[in-house]
Amino acid sequence: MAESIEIDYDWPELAAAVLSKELRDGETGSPGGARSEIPLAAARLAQLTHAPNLSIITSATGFVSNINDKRRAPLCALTTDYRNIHAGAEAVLHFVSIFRTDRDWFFGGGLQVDTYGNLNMTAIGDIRAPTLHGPGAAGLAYTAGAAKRYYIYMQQHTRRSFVKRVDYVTAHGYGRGPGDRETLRLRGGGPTLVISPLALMDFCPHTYRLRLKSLHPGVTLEEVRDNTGADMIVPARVPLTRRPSADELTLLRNEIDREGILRSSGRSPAKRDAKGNAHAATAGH
Amino acid sequence: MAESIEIDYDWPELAAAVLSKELRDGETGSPGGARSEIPLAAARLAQLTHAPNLSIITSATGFVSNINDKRRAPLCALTTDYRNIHAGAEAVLHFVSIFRTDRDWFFGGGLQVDTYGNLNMTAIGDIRAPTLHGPGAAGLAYTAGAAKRYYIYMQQHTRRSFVKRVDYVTAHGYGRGPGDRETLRLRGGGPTLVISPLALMDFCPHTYRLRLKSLHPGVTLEEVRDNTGADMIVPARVPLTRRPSADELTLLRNEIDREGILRSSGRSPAKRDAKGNAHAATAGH
Amino acid sequence: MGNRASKLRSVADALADVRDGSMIIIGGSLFHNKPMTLVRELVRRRMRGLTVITPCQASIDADLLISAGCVAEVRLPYMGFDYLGLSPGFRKGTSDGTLRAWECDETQVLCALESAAKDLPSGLVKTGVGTDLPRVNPDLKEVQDPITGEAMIAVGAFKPEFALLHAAAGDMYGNLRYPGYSFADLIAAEATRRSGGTVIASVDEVVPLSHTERDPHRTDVSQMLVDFVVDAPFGAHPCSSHGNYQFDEAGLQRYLQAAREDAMDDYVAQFVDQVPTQDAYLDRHVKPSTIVALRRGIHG
Amino acid sequence: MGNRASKLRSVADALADVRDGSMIIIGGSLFHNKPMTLVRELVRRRMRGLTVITPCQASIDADLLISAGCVAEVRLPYMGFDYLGLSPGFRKGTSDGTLRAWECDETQVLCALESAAKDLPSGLVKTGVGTDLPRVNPDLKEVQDPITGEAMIAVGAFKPEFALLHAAAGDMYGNLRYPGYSFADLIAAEATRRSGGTVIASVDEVVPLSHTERDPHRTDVSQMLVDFVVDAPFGAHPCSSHGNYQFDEAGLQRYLQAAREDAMDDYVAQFVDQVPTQDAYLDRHVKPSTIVALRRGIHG
Repeated sequence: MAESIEIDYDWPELAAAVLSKELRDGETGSPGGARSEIPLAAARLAQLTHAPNLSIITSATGFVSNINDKRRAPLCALTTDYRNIHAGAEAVLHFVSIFRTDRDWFFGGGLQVDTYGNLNMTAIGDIRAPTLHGPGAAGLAYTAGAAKRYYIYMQQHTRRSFVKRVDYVTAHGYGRGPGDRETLRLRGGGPTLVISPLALMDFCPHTYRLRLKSLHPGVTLEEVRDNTGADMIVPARVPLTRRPSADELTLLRNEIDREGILRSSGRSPAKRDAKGNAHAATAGH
Repeated sequence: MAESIEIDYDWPELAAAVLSKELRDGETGSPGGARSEIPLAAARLAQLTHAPNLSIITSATGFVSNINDKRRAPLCALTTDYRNIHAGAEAVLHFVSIFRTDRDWFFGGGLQVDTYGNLNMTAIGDIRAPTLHGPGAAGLAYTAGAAKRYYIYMQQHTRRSFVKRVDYVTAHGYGRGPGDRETLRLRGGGPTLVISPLALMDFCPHTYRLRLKSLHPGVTLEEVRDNTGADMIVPARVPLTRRPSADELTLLRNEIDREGILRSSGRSPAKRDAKGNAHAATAGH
Repeated sequence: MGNRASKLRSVADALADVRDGSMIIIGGSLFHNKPMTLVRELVRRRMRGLTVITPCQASIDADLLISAGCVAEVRLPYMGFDYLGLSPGFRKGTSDGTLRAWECDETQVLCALESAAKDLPSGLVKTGVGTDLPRVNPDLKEVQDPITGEAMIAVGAFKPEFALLHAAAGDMYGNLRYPGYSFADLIAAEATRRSGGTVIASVDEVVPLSHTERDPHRTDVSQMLVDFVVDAPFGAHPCSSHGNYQFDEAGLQRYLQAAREDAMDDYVAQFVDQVPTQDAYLDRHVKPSTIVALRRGIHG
Repeated sequence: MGNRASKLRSVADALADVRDGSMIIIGGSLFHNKPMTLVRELVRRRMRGLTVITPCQASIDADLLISAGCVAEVRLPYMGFDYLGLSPGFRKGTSDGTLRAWECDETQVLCALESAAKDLPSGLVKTGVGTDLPRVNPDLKEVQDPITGEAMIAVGAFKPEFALLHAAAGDMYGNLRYPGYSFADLIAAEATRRSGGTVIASVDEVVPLSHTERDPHRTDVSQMLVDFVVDAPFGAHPCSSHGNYQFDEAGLQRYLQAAREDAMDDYVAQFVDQVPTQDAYLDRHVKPSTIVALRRGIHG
């Protein structure tokens, strides 16, 4: 179940194009997570196309940026790389101010995501002697509660990463279903989409359960089913995920990601298997 | 009881010299209050003499300064005057950071001070329809609780300003006596000295009551008694307040206050009566 | 590819949504960075029943609004004219009962704004324990610290509907820069925006985006917090634009003089109604030599 | 007239008071602004039982201390090497039970530091409500908001005894400047100083006071918060001094490689014990062409 997929673009490019369309003009958000180059490329692509008034706060630093009408900037594998956050910067927020402004959206991932979009960044197994201690919450617990909406992107799509119930709730998605966020008076609306190397998923508006939305080109329904441990709703008809358009790929490759970071798993080996095994670590916000 | 005093210096100069000696090298503090030029001159005098490592945070702004080895700066009537706070500035604190650092000392005043060093900046009479609504707490309630120690300087010394019990406790001094600060777990040690146009006072270490410490040259004990409504302890022998030395006056007049602000009640008429009637308003920190 | 949208607005358009009874927060402190062009517009419109918050010190900004009958309640830690005297409108309003004063220390206002900026219902302060503040202001609730049990005061978040600020410079997208001190303008903007409110900044000068880009560390308030920018040269007069020009003591004295002479209607007529634009205000009330002197004063 | 006292100290003198079991906070984030010269000194002294706090992300800083056996407990929201992999010492210590992890989100650490900086016993956050964080960390206390009653989490103040920071530039009195981002170094310093602790900053360059005076707005940490300044050129290596030089990926990989090969004793011998000074460290482990490349990398 680990055959490699050969396509004319890499899934990070597909992910960047798909996620870009989710971001609306005038919004403010934070690209974050383990491969922050994906959401950062998505946000910059949005700024250069339909959302010129989008504000980016690069995660974990207070640099507020907009790349329109600025000199070209590199896309870096590390969120907090100086070159990454300096690009298009118009303000530098005091650290405490980072948590004093609304986020319309953010992006995050984790070791595990479950049926109700809860994320685990903390540990696999018993917390007192975990099989694997993850990197920790970072700011994920905060932003999952505070941002108006958020997008989950998972680097691997396996039964170990898409589970019925996370071993440990680092970030509350929809908890155990409808009403949980409201009861706890969490601020934001919860996760909107999940994207993996195999598929795009959303959440059923009635049950709040994970729901298959589209299959990435070249991926079969069986492959997704076999690799998903979560109780995912699979509709009768599942379309294909929209491929990046020629214009999007041109902007991504000529303007946003000239170094080809999106096509090379950051600085790691260039190709990965269907489960996206390339990165070991995941940053939380 | 309002005869004017003729001396070869004005009481603000005397106050600046006396208070200067209270400030120790390496400390951090805020000159504040209604005539902030007095404590600011005191702090700058300290920096130029025995306390070259004293840090000044000019009240209500985050400019941290030390005038040693800097170009000469004016002394301004208004605490927050740009020229005042820019002088010797080495850092500008974010507003929230102003309240996130220790103060070894600060200076404040009020409409009323009472037997136990409580200050009223809020109102005379019933708060619901006050005879006089003062300017308000400013930051006095905070600093009186937080600073390690503080100095009260009163612009007027009358039975209306030195009272048995303030009409309204804006800033808690020693409350109703020993143990009050400890019970409430207030942070700092409370008021150390009170200076007025007539005298210098401290607090009895056992009863925490106001205690006459020295009479300013030219002031009689009767004059102080007649003008004090508080239950002030008067020791058998009351010395004279130390006059500013020639060196201190030289530094004050040639280096710190070349404009003569201390000798002119700010920008108001140059002479005032024994009760210090010159300024109407009092700022709190 | 779209173009970024300018946030430049006329003073009337920028303030169009302010309603009688709105809760507004005014930036600056004392005689500094007061958005007087914006304040005069509220007077011109004869707003009623406003709640006015200032995180630092208030002077002519809130007092003019009070004197013109616009204000029902103030929440401010200091109200006065420092060495120039007490605040005439405030004194009158508090004495005759037409004005509610929400008694507070500046750290309590700060706590209320920080709570709003963090999207939290309240915050805790030590300030006020042992004072009469909680006795006269029931919104300052005496509580115990949840971990140690010690006496504390809980302050509920403020939710300002409008923040009115004045900066020396801003670009058309709303990045604001203050050459002197920005006082609590940032937290005022953060609290207002996170409460769903609108942030309106007047600026002495609209500068190109390249000025902002040159040193983003010196942007005091980011465009993401600012809704509208109003081009208002010397828009803080008679207050200072801190580090840009000094306050005009004579201008402040004219106001205090009018109050003493019970001539506030005349003052409003001359300084507000008869000068509908900032240009008209400047031409009538500020001589070029005054402008020169106020700018020169910065240096010393 | 006295002279101002220099705060410049050798690394050994600056850290002389750190004891086994001390609570220390390390500034910077991930691969940036990590005071590695100071960290190596703690390893050199074979400190034991430290509690290590990082307000942002930890990587080689905390992991080296853990691997060298210096740490009993960590309080940090993220521990890892981002795209380079997981944190080897941390993984090992948490699996075999030799290391306590105080599970948290960065806003909870921030709350604990803000409370300390405000001299308050605790603060409230919404973060963690509905998660397993309070279940596994009893210091995160589930409470109700004192005004609205809604579910909140109270976090007690941290009282760090030492803060270890790295800045690109500082004057001899301790005014620190960061050309890039200063992350949470300011709140770390504020919390430490207000708790009675000691703030120690290494700097790539000691600059004259005139640099500080030229633009006081760009001083990120004021001298009043800093106790000691250590002159440590490239003192963050193999991490970046943000905006001054880039992190050295190969240098980080050497550490991870040593961990993979179970050769941490060798690593400590070569990178710590055998290079007792920063000069010796640089001469042995950083080539001039690497320095050039890391500095050039900033612009590109």
